[in-house]
Amino acid sequence: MTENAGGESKGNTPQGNVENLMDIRDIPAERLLDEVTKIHFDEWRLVQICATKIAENRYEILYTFGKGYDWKNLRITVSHEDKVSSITSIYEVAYLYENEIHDLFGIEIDMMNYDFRGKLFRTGVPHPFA
Amino acid sequence: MQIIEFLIFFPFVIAAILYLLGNSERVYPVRKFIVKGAAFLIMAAVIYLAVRVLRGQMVRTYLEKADTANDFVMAGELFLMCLVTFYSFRFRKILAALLSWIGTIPILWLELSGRAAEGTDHFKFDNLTVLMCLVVGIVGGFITIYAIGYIKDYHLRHPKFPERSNWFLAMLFVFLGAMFGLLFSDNLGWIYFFWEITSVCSFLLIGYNREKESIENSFKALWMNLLGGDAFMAGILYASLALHVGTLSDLQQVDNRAVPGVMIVVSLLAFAALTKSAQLPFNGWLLGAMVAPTPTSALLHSATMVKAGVYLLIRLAPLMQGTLTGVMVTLIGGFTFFAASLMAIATSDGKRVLAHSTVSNLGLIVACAGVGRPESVWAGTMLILFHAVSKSLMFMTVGAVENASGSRNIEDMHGLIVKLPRLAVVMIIGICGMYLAPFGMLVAKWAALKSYIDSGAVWLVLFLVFGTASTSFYWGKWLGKIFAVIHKSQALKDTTHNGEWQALYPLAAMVIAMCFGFPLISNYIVQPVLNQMFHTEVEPVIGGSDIAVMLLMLILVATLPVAGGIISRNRRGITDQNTRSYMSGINAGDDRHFLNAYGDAQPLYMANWYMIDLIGELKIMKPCLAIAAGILVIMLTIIIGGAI
Amino acid sequence: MLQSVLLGFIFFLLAPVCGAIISGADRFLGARMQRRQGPTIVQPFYDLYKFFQKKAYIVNGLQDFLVIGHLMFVMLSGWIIYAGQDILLAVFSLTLAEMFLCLAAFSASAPYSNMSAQRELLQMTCTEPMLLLMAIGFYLHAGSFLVSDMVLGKMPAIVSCPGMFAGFLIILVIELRKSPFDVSSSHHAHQEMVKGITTDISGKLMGWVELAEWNEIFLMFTFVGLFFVCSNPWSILWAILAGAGAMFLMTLIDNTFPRVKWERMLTIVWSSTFIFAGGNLLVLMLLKG
Amino acid sequence: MKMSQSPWMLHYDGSSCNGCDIEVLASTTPVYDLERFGIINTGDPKHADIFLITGGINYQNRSVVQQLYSQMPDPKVVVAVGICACDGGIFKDCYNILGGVDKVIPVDVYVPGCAARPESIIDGVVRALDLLEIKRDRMRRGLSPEEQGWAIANINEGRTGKAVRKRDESVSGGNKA
Amino acid sequence: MADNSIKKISIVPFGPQHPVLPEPIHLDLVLQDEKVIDALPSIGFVHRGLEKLVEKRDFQDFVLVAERTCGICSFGHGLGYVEAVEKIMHLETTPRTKYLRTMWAELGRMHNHLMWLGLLADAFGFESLFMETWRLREKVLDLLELTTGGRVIFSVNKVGGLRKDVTKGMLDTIMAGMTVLTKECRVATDTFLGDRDVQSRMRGVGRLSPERAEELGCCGPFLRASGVRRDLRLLGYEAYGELQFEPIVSFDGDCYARCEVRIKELYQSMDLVRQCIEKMPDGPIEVPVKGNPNGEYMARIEQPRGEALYYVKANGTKFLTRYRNRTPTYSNIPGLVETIKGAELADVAMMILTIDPCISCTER
Amino acid sequence: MSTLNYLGQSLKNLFSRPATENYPAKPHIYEERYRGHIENDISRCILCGNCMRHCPSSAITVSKAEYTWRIRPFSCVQCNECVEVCPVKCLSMVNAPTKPGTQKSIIVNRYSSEQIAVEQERQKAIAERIAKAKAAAAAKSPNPADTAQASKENKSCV
Ligand code: NFV
Ligand code: SF4
Ligand code: SF4
Ligand code: SF4
Repeated sequence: MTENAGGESKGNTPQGNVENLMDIRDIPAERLLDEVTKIHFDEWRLVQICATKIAENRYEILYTFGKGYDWKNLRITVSHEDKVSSITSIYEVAYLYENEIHDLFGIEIDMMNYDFRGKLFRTGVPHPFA
Repeated sequence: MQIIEFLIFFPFVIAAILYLLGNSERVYPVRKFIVKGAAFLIMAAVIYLAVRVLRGQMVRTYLEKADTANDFVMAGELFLMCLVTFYSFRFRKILAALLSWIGTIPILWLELSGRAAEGTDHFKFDNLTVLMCLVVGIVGGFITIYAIGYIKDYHLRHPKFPERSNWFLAMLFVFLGAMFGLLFSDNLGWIYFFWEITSVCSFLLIGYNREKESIENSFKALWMNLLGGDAFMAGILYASLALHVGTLSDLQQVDNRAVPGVMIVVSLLAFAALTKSAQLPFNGWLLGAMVAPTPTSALLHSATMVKAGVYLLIRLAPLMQGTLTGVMVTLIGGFTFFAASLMAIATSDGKRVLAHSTVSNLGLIVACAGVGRPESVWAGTMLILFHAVSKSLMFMTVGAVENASGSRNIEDMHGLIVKLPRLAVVMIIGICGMYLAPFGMLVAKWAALKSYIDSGAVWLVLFLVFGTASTSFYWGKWLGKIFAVIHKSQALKDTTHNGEWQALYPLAAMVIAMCFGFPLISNYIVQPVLNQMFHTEVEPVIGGSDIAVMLLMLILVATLPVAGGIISRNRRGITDQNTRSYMSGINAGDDRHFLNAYGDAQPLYMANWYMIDLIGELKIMKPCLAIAAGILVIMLTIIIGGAI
Repeated sequence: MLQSVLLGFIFFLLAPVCGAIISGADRFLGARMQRRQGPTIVQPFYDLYKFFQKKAYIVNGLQDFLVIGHLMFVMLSGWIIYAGQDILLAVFSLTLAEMFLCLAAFSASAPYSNMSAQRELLQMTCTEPMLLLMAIGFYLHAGSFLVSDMVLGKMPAIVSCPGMFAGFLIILVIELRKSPFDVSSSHHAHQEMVKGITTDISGKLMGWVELAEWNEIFLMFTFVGLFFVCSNPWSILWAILAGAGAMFLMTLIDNTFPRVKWERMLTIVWSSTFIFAGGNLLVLMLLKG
Repeated sequence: MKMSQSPWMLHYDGSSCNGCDIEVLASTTPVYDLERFGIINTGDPKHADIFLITGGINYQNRSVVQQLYSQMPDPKVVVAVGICACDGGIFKDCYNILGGVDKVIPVDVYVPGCAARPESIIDGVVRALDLLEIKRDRMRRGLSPEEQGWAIANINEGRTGKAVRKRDESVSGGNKA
Repeated sequence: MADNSIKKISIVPFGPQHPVLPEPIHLDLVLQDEKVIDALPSIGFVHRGLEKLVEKRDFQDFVLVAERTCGICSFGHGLGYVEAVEKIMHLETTPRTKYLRTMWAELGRMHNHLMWLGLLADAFGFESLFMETWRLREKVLDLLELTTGGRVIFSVNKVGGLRKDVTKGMLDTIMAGMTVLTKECRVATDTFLGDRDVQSRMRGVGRLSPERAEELGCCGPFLRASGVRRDLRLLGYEAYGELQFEPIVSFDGDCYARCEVRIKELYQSMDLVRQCIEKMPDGPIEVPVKGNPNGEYMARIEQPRGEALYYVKANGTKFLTRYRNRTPTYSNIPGLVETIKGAELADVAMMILTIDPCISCTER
Repeated sequence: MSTLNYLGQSLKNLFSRPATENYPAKPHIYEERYRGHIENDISRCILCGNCMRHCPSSAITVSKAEYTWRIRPFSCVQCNECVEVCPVKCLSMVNAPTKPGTQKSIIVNRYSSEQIAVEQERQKAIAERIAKAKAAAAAKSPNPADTAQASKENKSCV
């Protein structure tokens, strides 16, 4: 996992020269489920999911996994047009994070086990982070 | 006394007519007319009888020689046996047939061999008879009236059942006739005959739907009742052969200290009575009987038939006082009272709750009879009266609610006071009559408690106090369901027939009237019963100041609606504004919805407590049956063994 | 007769005052046990006054009527006791009163009112056997259910009914809505039932409930006192002392126990009723022969 | 006797950071002991006279606050505890914060502080007691709520989920503008 | 026709306004009698959206916002944010700063745990115990106020160091305070752990197995009570690497175990505070900060309720791109929902409390 | 395991003095470091607006034109940030909290008339200097950037 391609991550960020202090692996969005399944198979737990807006209609989603005190991250980059597949079938507790991402960023997430249909936070402004 | 013959035969005649009329649409008006007319005639007759007897304060025996009638009775018994045999073979339930043979053949043998002890008169009536007649005649009359409308709706709602309403109504009348026969007979053999008619009647009525479940349950009822009948038969045999006693009144004359064998008879008869009034190991049949259409439940299983058992026990009460039989009966009664009321808590089907409650209340009466002291008999008699009226009212209201709203589940009666206000009020009266303070049952309970203490029965007292507590729980939550006012809910269409109202209103009025009139009832009806039974002037059971206090309570309750009306009129005085109920601050616009986790309006649903895991039927029924059966077997062994 | 009727009216005078003082003292002592300064002892009067100053927001038209019924029957049972009438009827009347309150809660058809009404019913189920047994104990002691016979007896009832007294103290905790048995509604702020059966009762209406509660409190301490009075006039002093002691005990218990769950409450109360009161009953009946 | 000798309080946590919240709770505990003033911390709006709100109003809790307010019987006072409750505080620029409590219900006393000290809360409550008395008098004189200067939040009818959302959005537009 | 036609399920709202909930959280409870057969949480009553404020406040000032995420673990929030930024900027703070931060963090844990104990006592209806623990908590708050100038919001952290130093006298006062507290807490904590009636409420209630707890992503005392030994303080951030302590675990996984863990942590914190004071080095309390951060980092610290993550993504300007805070309660909520199912209504409040929920943290 | 664990404590509490501070009757003494409210020694304030820019809850408004420094105490979260950024340290955090009020008050600190006079004087002088410099610069080379530079320098050295 340390074979983190720094170049890859640079490519995604608009600033270009972000220094990466964490163990992050960028993967294409389609491979997400495969990778997560693999990680789950190795008995890592899900620590968090977090989205960041990096440019207009460009978002990166960071999946953090932990095992003991070790952590590792996966990152995918998506836009509003993409449908991100939910990992709740693998990690059932992901539903809170995914609902949150949907509510705050307006990113469509497919097939969550608990879908709050955008009513988790019920914000006044729809998708404030978008 | 032609009136007695009238009361016994007239219902049979009406039954025959009703049956022959068939049940095409055309005959409905005629049938309605006949049933109503017959019911009112019966009521008039019992009232007439009651007035005459009460004014005369007399005990009359009657009909010394009745050979033709005896033959008739024998033929009847044979017929019943054949009927039972037929049905048992048809539905492959041989147990019932066996029990029937065991019960009938010895009796026939006894009669034919001429060994039957000759009693004096075959008929006898005293104040207790009259009191029971009033119950059977008046409550039964109203129930038949109610039944006409009910059964029509019933078939509308359940088109899958074959319509046999003519047969249904006919059976009700057959039953009434049998009941009168049972009450008036003094001859044990005759009592047995009528006893068996009621058993078979109830069997037929329970199986009315001819569904799998109802057939099962009807046979359950049949075999339990026949088992009781067999015990009855054994009692008659022993009485005739060993004691040469053939009538109930002769049996009562026997000194139980001098002739210990009499206790065997009493115990056997008591056993029969326990089955008939569905005491604990035998409560199953009454619960199963709830599949029958409501009038059946009301008539057979609350107001009258089950009362036959306690009636017999009350007759035997003086004999049981202070004996082991008495102990057995009180134990079973007390335990039933407690256990059945627990099970009622864990039940939500309205009729089933009523069934449990019936069993439980009968337990109380049985215990009263078992104690056998004047106060306890007083209490038992009062309980029979109040229970019959209130409970049949309850049954009929539940039936009407079921017809109007499609469910008799208590949970669905949420907000009944808004949905079906008239029925709700009647139901409230019925429930209050069943257990709340100033109403009749409580008065009787007061006396029962007193007599239990005086008799020194610690267990009984404990059963009573704990049972009373659980009783208030299940009635209380039912009452609560009715009272729940749901914001903006609409009244349902009240489909209750006029005929049904004609039964409901008078009965409701009777509950109230009896509450106010209980001192009078006590003085003029019940007190004489005691005097006759114990052959002394029994002191008034309930004292003057107590009556005053009870009446005061009643008056308070009665003035409450008035006070409430005044308050509501001057609403500004007390209350100012309607607001929403408290739902943690997320009512969604009204009192019926809240915003749920998904942010949608979620209908609120409030269910009652049932404590299924603690006291559900599945949980405690079996242990209770085992305990009760254990008590019965052990006590019977001791009693019979001891006497022999 | 007239005399006893008039005697009964003493209750109407005493109950509100004493009931309020008792609950005020309880609040004061309770606060001190929590190391707080706490309100003054007359605080309940302020509360009641406050309630009557407020508007009442009702959720339906049945509530006020049911609440008034509650008050009336609590007062009636007090009257019955003080008029020297039948104690069993007083207990029945109290049950009826409680039922009215439950119905008031049920009628709101709101989640917390409803749930606590169920719990209240359960509490009634818990207390009723003991109340009845207490009446029975008095009956066995005095030979009659009449309170007047009892207070004129030679010996105070505590002599023959110590078990009843112990059992009664346990249900007293329930009746006064004290921890550990305050499952249906509590005087403490934080309870899963919000404010229990009174959740949907507000303003003036709540004032009536409060008044009824004082009556009830006083009635309960009257029961405590009844165990101690006899024909000796000094026994009244003992009764008052016993009442004060019981009150202190209740406050102390309130502050030393967590709330129990209903199942445990039911088992504790029923079994203690069964053991204390039932045992006492057995002994009394054996003694009587 | 004054009705302000027995003010019962209802505490609701709006969008606070908990700081003021626990301070409100702390003021009922031994060191500060609000019960000295006859105050009971009740959880039931229907028994409450003083509505203590901590934290600002956001789009989800605003109907809750309004509803609780409308369920409190008159006379009643509202005390906004903490800067957040006064005007949104440090969060007032957040997208989901409408502002202080006075955006949705009339506030009678503002208690400043981040977090508001228990002493300040006591001051604020004592201040509110006088207002309670005044309001009672006004109510007695039969002034309508409008004349008394209170806007009764009329939120009782017709607000199922969707309706709430719609109305909130329209209001939010107005507020932000 | 045995009772199968029964409808015995109530659906009731629990919260947002509810006396046992100090904070608004909402649960749809599906009850049978009083047994919870299903529960669905909803959050958002406290959602403010403060993460987005990073785009408007400069990264130095934002620590003031970050610590106002929550008034209970406010110190930790400040600390976490500051750590992340410092890491991105390659700042190494002074030793004294580290020790002071550690001390305050532990004091914060103490006040949190005492507060929690009180609320727990209240949830099972033991009011006097609530009063007692909160009385003790006031003493911790006094120490915090003395040193930082705030009772719940401390505002002492800043990127690169601290805003305030602590005098020798203050340290002595804290030391003395610890002694008093260690003594005075005994009665209360003994009641929690030893009283039979209290135990009857907590033992066996809300069991969670270690495997399940891991699976549900639980953390902090909630997790440790299920027997998983994970305490992020072992990572040795700030001064923790130099202090002696052993994470506290308990194995039953029920409410009692959670209570036990927290009580032991309370005493552990007292000990850690003492150690900090004893080892407190002298020296400056801040290092100069130059330029703006650029990079991303996810700091993680052990908050009173468990592991908290602070993800900061900076872009070289004084406004950050993204600040995200995943709080322990957030990841404990699935565990809570799991334990509530099958509990009794009377336990729900207690169960909610045993995860020590902090909704302001959760919803930010 | 034991019962009645807390009995002793309850009784002990009953007979010991309550822990309650009798607050309004007995005034509270605030810790020295306690962050109560902000006060401005307006005579030293130079109305630079630094505090306004850094205030996280926008409680301060500084208006050079009106010679006022306003604070809304009901918006101030007492974070002490303004005190730290003030270049002349004229702000101070006072350890008594603001009293609750029925209105959200605003405290306005305005220059005294002498101060205003002095300030106006200085402004005028500066303006003159700038005008002069501008004229000079315009005479030399018309470079707007320089002018801006100059004016900025002027400002900061005031
Ligand atoms: N501990 C803690 Fe927090 C954080 N981070 C969490 O849920 O309290 Ni408000
Ligand atoms: S005012 Fe401060 S302490 Fe109070 S809730 Fe708001 S941010 Fe928290
Ligand atoms: S920072 Fe200081 S000098 Fe500048 S305006 Fe603010 S108070 Fe005045
Ligand atoms: S203390 Fe903080 S909030 Fe208050 S004025 Fe200063 S910078 Fe603004």
